[in-house]
Amino acid sequence: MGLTMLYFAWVRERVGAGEERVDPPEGVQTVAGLIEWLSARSDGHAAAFAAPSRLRAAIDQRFVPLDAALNGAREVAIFPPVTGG
Amino acid sequence: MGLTMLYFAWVRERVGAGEERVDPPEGVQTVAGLIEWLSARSDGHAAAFAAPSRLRAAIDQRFVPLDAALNGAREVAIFPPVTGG
Amino acid sequence: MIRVSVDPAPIALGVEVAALEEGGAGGVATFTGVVRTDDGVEALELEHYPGMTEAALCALAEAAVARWNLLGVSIVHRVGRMTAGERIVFVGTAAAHRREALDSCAYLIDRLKTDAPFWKREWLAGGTRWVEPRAGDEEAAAVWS
Amino acid sequence: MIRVSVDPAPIALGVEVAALEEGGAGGVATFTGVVRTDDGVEALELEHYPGMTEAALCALAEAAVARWNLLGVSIVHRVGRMTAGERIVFVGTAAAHRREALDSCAYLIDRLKTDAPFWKREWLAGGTRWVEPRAGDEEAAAVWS
Repeated sequence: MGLTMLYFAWVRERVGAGEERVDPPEGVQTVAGLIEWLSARSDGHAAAFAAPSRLRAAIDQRFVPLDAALNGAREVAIFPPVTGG
Repeated sequence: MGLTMLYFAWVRERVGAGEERVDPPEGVQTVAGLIEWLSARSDGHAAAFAAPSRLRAAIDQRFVPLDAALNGAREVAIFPPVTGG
Repeated sequence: MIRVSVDPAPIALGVEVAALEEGGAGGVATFTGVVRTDDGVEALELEHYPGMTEAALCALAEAAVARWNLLGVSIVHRVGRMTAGERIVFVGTAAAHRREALDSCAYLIDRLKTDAPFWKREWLAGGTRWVEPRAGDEEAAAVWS
Repeated sequence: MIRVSVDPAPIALGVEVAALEEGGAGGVATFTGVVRTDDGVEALELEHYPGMTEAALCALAEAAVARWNLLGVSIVHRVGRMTAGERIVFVGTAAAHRREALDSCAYLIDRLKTDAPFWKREWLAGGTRWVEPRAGDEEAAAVWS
């Protein structure tokens, strides 16, 4: 059972894609764990996720803290702090 | 040296005029004194000025309390509390 | 930019907002008062004190400019007779940052209620009545002093 | 009435205000964000999270309706590329009394800054840069919770 990852703003630019399907191993249980695991996928991922304190996340279109559990998540988005309005 | 009196809203309606020239005697030194003196001019004036607590005033186009001194005033307006906006 | 107008013509909101936006501001806040359609009021009549009204609105606009860093202030008040759904008053402010625009806009309408010589008369099916001031208006204006 | 829109087309302010005024309210408060012309920014690009954005704006509008007695709420956010002087965002509220309209309008724009997934990129003469969140935005949003 895989996950849809979405990336926005400079996270998207550094990763080099706005969306990808991933299939993390059992041990990856939180957003923070997912970010760490994703960092190994490419230099772009590593650059995007180098400073977790600058990252924000949403699980299934709801903002969550980085220590939120993934259980049951279908869509996880990683992005910088929002700057709308 | 006379004064121009201006009346607005229900004060104007009760007095029966929006403007009049008056020449109060020396003893009339404040807006409150002026209101008391004007009350004797007609039944309309008396009705308009019966409850001074419901009246507000301006001297030369500036809001003033009823105990404000008239000295040098050229235009005095008497009206109910304002209700704009 | 300070624009103050007391006019029997309908308030052209688009024109006022465009003038505020042209100043290069980051944010524009507005408040528009509209004749309510709910409580049986068929029309509203606004009387004012010509000369003093314009001076009072200019003084209000200048007080806002002195207190906040504003790029534009507009105060437009309609006078005469108007019907339900029509605009009575428009206040708008433009500033680089939203807080200044929002706060100064609230200030202008709160103070206008107590500081400018306007009187409202309602036309109802049974006749007319002069509107009494609302108890909260004095307190709302006092918050800013 | 709740209207929420996320659209690459320019924001039609007149249409939005008219919809708010039609509700029979006594007061309509609005805030419009405009691309500033001052600091060398030639254009602004707004990226967002389709689906989540609309849901976040609807949730925000519903929170305002739950908190104040409102007759109408509009939130319109532009996305894509826009140039200096163009509108980025419009929030507007309609209520019987001005305080509810003013407070809920300020609430909506303060919370929108932190609660909706938009990202701004500035286009300058020398290139582009992603906008960093302003330090005060978190505190401004927290005031309302």
